[in-house]
Amino acid sequence: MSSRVIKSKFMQTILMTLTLVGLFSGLALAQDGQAAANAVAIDTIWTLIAAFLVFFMQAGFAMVEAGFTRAKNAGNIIMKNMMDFASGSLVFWAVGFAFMFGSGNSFIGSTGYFLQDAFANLGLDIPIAAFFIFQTVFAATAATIVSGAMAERTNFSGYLAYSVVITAFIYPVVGHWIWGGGWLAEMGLVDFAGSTVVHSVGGWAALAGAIVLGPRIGKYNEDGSANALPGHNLLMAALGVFILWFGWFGFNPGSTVAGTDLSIASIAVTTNLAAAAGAVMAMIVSWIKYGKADVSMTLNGALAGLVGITAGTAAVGNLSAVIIGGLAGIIVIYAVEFFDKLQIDDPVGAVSVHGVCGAFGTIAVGFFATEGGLLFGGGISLLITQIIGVAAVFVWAFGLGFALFKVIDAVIGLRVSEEDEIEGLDYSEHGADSYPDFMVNVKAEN
Amino acid sequence: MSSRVIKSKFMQTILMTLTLVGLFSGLALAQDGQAAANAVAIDTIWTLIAAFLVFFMQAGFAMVEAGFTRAKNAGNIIMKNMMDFASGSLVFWAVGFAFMFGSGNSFIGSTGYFLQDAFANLGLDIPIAAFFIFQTVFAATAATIVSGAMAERTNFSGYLAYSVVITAFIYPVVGHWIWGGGWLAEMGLVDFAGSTVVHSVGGWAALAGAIVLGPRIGKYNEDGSANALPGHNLLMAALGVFILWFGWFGFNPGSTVAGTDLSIASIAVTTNLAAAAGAVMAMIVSWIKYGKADVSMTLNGALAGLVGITAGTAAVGNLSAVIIGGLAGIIVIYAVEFFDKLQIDDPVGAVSVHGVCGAFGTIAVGFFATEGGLLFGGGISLLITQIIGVAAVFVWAFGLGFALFKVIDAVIGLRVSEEDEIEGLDYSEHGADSYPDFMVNVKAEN
Amino acid sequence: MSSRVIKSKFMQTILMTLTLVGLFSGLALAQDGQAAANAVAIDTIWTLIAAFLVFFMQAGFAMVEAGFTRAKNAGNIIMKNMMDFASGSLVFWAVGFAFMFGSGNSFIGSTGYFLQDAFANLGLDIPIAAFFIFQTVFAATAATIVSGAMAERTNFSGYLAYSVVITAFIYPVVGHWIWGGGWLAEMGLVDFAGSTVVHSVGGWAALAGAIVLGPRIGKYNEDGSANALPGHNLLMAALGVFILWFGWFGFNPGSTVAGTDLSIASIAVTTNLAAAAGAVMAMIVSWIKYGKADVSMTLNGALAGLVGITAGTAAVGNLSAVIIGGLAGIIVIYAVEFFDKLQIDDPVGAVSVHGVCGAFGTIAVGFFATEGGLLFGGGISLLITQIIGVAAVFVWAFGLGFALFKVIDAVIGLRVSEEDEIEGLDYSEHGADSYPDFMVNVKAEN
Amino acid sequence: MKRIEAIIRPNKTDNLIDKLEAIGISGLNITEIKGYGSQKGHSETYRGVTYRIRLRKKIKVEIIVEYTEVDQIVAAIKEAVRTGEVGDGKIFVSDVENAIRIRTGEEGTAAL
Amino acid sequence: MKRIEAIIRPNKTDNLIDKLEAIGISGLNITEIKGYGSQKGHSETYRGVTYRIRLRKKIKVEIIVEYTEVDQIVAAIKEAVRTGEVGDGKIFVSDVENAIRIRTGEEGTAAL
Amino acid sequence: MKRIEAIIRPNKTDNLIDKLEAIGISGLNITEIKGYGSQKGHSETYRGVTYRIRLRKKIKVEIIVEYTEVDQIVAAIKEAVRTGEVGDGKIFVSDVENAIRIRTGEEGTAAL
Ligand SMILES: Nc1ncnc2c1ncn2[C@@H]1O[C@H](COP(=O)(O)OP(=O)(O)O)[C@@H](O)[C@H]1O
Ligand SMILES: Nc1ncnc2c1ncn2[C@@H]1O[C@H](COP(=O)(O)OP(=O)(O)O)[C@@H](O)[C@H]1O
Ligand SMILES: Nc1ncnc2c1ncn2[C@@H]1O[C@H](COP(=O)(O)OP(=O)(O)O)[C@@H](O)[C@H]1O
Repeated sequence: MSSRVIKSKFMQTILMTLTLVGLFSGLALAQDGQAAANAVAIDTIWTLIAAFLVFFMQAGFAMVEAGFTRAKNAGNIIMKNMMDFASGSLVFWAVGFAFMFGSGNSFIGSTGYFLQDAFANLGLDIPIAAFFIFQTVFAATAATIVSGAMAERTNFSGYLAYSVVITAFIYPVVGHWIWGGGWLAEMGLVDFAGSTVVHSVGGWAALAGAIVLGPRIGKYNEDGSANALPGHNLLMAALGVFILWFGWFGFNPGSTVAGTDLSIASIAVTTNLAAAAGAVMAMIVSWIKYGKADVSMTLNGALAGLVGITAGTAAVGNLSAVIIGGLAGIIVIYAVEFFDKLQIDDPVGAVSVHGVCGAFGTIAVGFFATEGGLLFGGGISLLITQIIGVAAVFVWAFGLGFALFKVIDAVIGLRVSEEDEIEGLDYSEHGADSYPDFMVNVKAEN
Repeated sequence: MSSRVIKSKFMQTILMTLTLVGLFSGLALAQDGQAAANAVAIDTIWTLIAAFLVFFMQAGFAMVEAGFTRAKNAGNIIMKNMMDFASGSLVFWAVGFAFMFGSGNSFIGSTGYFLQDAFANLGLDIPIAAFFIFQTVFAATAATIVSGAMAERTNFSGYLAYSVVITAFIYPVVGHWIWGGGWLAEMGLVDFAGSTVVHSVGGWAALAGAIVLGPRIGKYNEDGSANALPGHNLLMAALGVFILWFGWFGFNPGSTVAGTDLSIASIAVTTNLAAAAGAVMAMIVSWIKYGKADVSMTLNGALAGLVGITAGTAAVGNLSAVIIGGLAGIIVIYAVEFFDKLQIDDPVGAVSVHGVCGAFGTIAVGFFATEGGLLFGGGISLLITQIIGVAAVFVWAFGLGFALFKVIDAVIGLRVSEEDEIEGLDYSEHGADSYPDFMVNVKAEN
Repeated sequence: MSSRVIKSKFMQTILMTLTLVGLFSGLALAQDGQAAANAVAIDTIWTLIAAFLVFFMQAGFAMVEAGFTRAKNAGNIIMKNMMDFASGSLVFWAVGFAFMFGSGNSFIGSTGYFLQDAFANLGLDIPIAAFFIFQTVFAATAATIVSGAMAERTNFSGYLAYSVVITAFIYPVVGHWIWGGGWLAEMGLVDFAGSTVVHSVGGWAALAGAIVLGPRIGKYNEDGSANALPGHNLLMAALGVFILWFGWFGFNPGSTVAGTDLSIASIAVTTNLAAAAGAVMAMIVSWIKYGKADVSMTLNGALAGLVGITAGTAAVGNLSAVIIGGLAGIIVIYAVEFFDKLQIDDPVGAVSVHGVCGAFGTIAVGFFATEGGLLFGGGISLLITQIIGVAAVFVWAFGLGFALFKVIDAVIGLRVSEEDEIEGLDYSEHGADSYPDFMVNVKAEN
Repeated sequence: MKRIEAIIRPNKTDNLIDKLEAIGISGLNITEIKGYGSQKGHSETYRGVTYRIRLRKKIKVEIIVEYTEVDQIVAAIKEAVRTGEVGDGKIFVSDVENAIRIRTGEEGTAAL
Repeated sequence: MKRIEAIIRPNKTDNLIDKLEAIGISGLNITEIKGYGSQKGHSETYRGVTYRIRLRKKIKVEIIVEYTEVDQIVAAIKEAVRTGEVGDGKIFVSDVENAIRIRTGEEGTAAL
Repeated sequence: MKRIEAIIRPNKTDNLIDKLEAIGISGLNITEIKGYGSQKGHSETYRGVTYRIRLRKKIKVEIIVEYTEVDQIVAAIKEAVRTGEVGDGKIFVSDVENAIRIRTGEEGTAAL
């Protein structure tokens, strides 16, 4: 056989092989295409369903806040919760999302107003719309947290003004720092689902609001002691907590924005364990402190556990989750008492639950993270980063919130008149009565 | 080298190539099989989860309706909402689904009673059961809308009779026209998730019901002016609206019946923006008109935005969604006042929200659709089709509803006695008291 | 041409072919990898979402139980429902899951405490965490069922003690028997989603609790006749039923723990049809028996249908589902009356709904299963297995429950004092008032 | 001064206030009560147990007036709330010694 | 005519109505009130703040009767509601001048 | 014995009870009522319909006392609840014939 023939045969074979490989690869790519497309679809539906669950948390917040306040203000609370979500959805679409996730510098993003951008910088596989709706409901959560601390005495117009600014600017900027590639992200801060980004921002703004507003009439006595102004419907408050817990399964596991990331399962577990531990510990501590297992504190304890685990939900183990949640459930009780001692009147405990436990949870990551946590041999650097993040966000959210509320107070007026407060905001702000058929105690017993 | 050898080699190579390609294709198909099966699974779980969310809207409707009416009828409202879903599920399984999606003519389907058919005509990849449960909860939505407009005065047996007929026949026929390949589908009507199919059908039947029934005792004065009969629990009404909004994320994005269709994300966004705009505009307009931001109107505004966007949710852009939702939020207020002026008593605003805004939303597609919409250079033909669809459905649903209610009135009696109405339907129809522990105002103040 | 050349060519071709096949297979496997990973992701998100829905049933149980009892105990009911889930989540993590699914004998599992095990014995593709969270919410369901039957008179500490034991031991053991590869699983018992494992276990423990506790003050007269102690909020009870129905779409279809198993669709359909039939039949029977369509019985009827179908939801056809659900809706009414005649006071009907209808549903599988059911020619063996399972679980759950409650009664005290019961558990156990703003009837009319 | 107490059907409250407003009554009080009388209660059913409600919801309207006005007011009440069916209610008249307007300290008739 | 007002424990209401029904009372009214007396209130806790409730829920039963019946009714009340513990309540008796049955216009004893 | 009834603004209830506690009142009753008077009601809007609420929520405080204590108590009430604005309310004084303490059977002043 001549070498030419051999060569020829060889060439032929090579050629054919290459052809086949090419053919194969082409098909394989097509194939790959379907599987890859499926993966994107899985991530998309996961993100959307999580977003829907987080949306539903709005109902939870509304019920908790209404349940923990008096009947004469229930309609106002509905309106605040409905409108901070509604107006928030619009302004976050207009500018907030661009500030948070647009390209920009390490302080703020500046492209993609009205979603007029592909947001290639995010490197997402899922449609930007899916990511956007998920972020919208997160933004609205931060806003609505504030509502609770300012309940029963805030001028409705003033509240609306505030709520637009937090969703348009205060929250997105922090979001950019931590989730949008900003300076805290660069430092390596771990805040997986937003103990700090969402909850502390809301909580510290709430603190500013409660301070600027001052306490409700009748909340504190001249000797500095506090009076109880019991919430009008513990059953609705409990329903709200169940709804929030339910929604948190979108909040935390959904923050992967990927259903193909199987850590969603362990995230769901740490979320649930922390909430459970928070409720149990709050019940135990309240039982010891007050002699009886306190309903409203236990409810707050579950929320505290949830807020506490939110930063580290993907970074800590199950036992750590139990510890973090349990500590949060204890902390929230002392925090509520602490603010009461300072005569900062927060009717639903929003500052304690979201601000304090959000900060605690973020710092706890520095201790408990299986990778980088102090207790797991990761050294102190993560912890320091976490503390810096918590501090920076406190300064930003509290500072800006304080300034904002002062401005609103000066321009629109932040607080209703004493007469309106006594009559109830349902009538004064909305000309309504939320329970016209029921006899409502005209004076809570005491 | 002889040509024979070459030929042989060539043949060999070709053969082998073919073999390999065949082999490859076979494997590829197997491959394709898993990926394709995954795609079907993704579509199935998406459709099911959406169906579950839409199911949950039943709770939303029940809470809105109960919240917007008086305490003495709350148990009756529960029963109506529970039973129209329960009996509706059974009759839609028995005949409704066959009328709607069975093979047939352009007016009605006629195969597949009791789901005894493969429904190959639908060309579905997902199991027919998934599609069926999704359609069941849609059908029940149409039925339950009517309940609100007829609240507080309808004979329970009469309501049951009506509710069976709408789910078995009135709704499925319209469904067949638009979604089942009927004459409006052939004309190219765009009603993605059912502004017309579901909401308008419910709304116009509700209008017929409210007219045949007449207003509640005490609703209108002799001079034609209206009295307020305030709903007994605004907090529950608000909870209902949040639940409905939540469920709408199944209603609209779920209507792709495919999770692999990534437009689900942008549908979720338009849905949310329209609802937000509806709530905001209703609040603003009510504030201007009545001097205070009205709670119940704002709640209705959110629903109006949702109903309005339902037809065009997949066909319009975000800005258009905001405009459609905002306009719906305005329209609903004027519609409520309009029907009050006509002394058509609709306690929860079902006709305004679902009938009027459903029609508006469907027509709006003719203007705003990015493909085919008048404002986007698509000419007038889509608009005309939309208007024809709206008109045809009005004639059908209102006409048939009116006739049906008249027949029920003659045969069973549609309205309870004056004495029973004053006493409340909870007692007269169910021998019950929904709130036995609470003091209920025996006469709303006025 | 020499044979060598031919051989060589042949060899070459074979070699190349093999190479290509190998290459192809490698790529194909990679391919397969993505598709397989997608399948796992689909199963994981399905399982998680189902778990979230089942979690939300906790809210449903709380609302049903609170709604069906008196206002003075609402806070206590919240606490019980919140704490049995919270403490249950912790103990099920610690030991319950290991008892249920760990390797062990046919009576109990004994590996994997604190989830410290791979649970390879389960042969799961999805992360163990996903399976675990799904099982956690199931376990909590069994525990919370008991709460209803013991409402309005149980010492809170005693309840907590019981609730830990059922979630740690009583339930997991039954779970091991039927779902964990235990002796009933080996016998071929069909209990797809837990009519027996979850509902009957809860129901029979509830029966034991109600017996040991004795009836509420004022429930039975000296002549043995029963008094009504009407629930304080039928609207909340109805909301609870809607939430439970919603959650059941996670409970039953989720029990495939696989979204790629397309039977999830038909499971959703049988679940819904059975619930619908249960509600319809309970309404009809109550109408006939009491002269009016009874609200609370109809609500119970829907739940009865759901409990009834849970065992056979994947094994029976649609018509069978309607029949099973309808029968359960009838049975529940007679069961409620039966226990009242025995003076076993079950305020919410938990024993009738979960115990009786759970047993009924399990046995019904023996008749209606399309494979193996008596009515479909499958002979009597499945039926016998089902009956054995029901009986064994009754003996275990009722027996152990009874013993446990007796011990708790002796050690901690199971029942509050008469004075506390009259005053209400909200005050005596928690120092709280759930509705301080509302006038609450100090004595229900009679 | 006299106290006039009218126990009436709840759905007649509006009518009565309209009427009293028309004849220039300066003040009155409304209390929600439950009444037992010849008008029998009704039966309700809850979870299979039927029970009799023997009390009916009623409204008590209380007016303190100069004794000279009693007849006119009693007549007005009768006119406004009478249906002729059992359960229309009663009017009770009794004595009041003094009335004081807290705002001004006025006493007696001037305080009404 | 006399007005008998009994302030009683809520959970004794049924007993009392049974008893009064048994001795043939033709009518009465029930009002929910809150009472302050030697029976002290209790303490509740809400979000870490403990507060004293000094009022107790009570029921006021009011019966207008012929003066001849007062003693029998007072005795019946005492029998029906007495527990011997602080907080059993009081009975007040005062004068009523006239009673009118709205339905028929009957006055005085005939109206009861 | 005398019956003192004070119709007051709800948010003054606490003040009043504090005051009465301070001067050693042994018992009283509180009832929630709705009052019509010179203090006008207000308007609410519901679903586009504006309606006037002409009744205001008020609290009625009722105390049965020895006639010698009336002046002191009336003065205390005035002090505790007066704002000087329309709607402060009224005090009515009337006669009570007898009081009985159910627990002990004591009658008259001893029963208070
Ligand atoms: N003796 C009474 N003392 C006080 N209230 C009474 C008395 N008798 C009747 N009432 C009140 O009057 C209401 C109507 O009385 P009822 O006998 O039912 O009808 P009518 O007034 O038409 O004879 C009762 O529900 C009760 O509130
Ligand atoms: N002086 C009073 N005037 C009006 N009501 C009174 C008076 N004293 C007591 N009461 C009412 O009687 C109820 C019982 O009185 P209390 O002193 O607690 O017990 P007892 O009647 O056993 O002495 C109080 O809660 C209050 O409603
Ligand atoms: N004639 C009356 N009879 C009974 N109650 C009255 C009478 N007039 C006023 N009241 C009660 O007193 C309350 C206050 O009276 P109003 O005229 O508004 O103010 P003021 O007491 O300052 O003059 C009223 O709301 C009503 O409850």
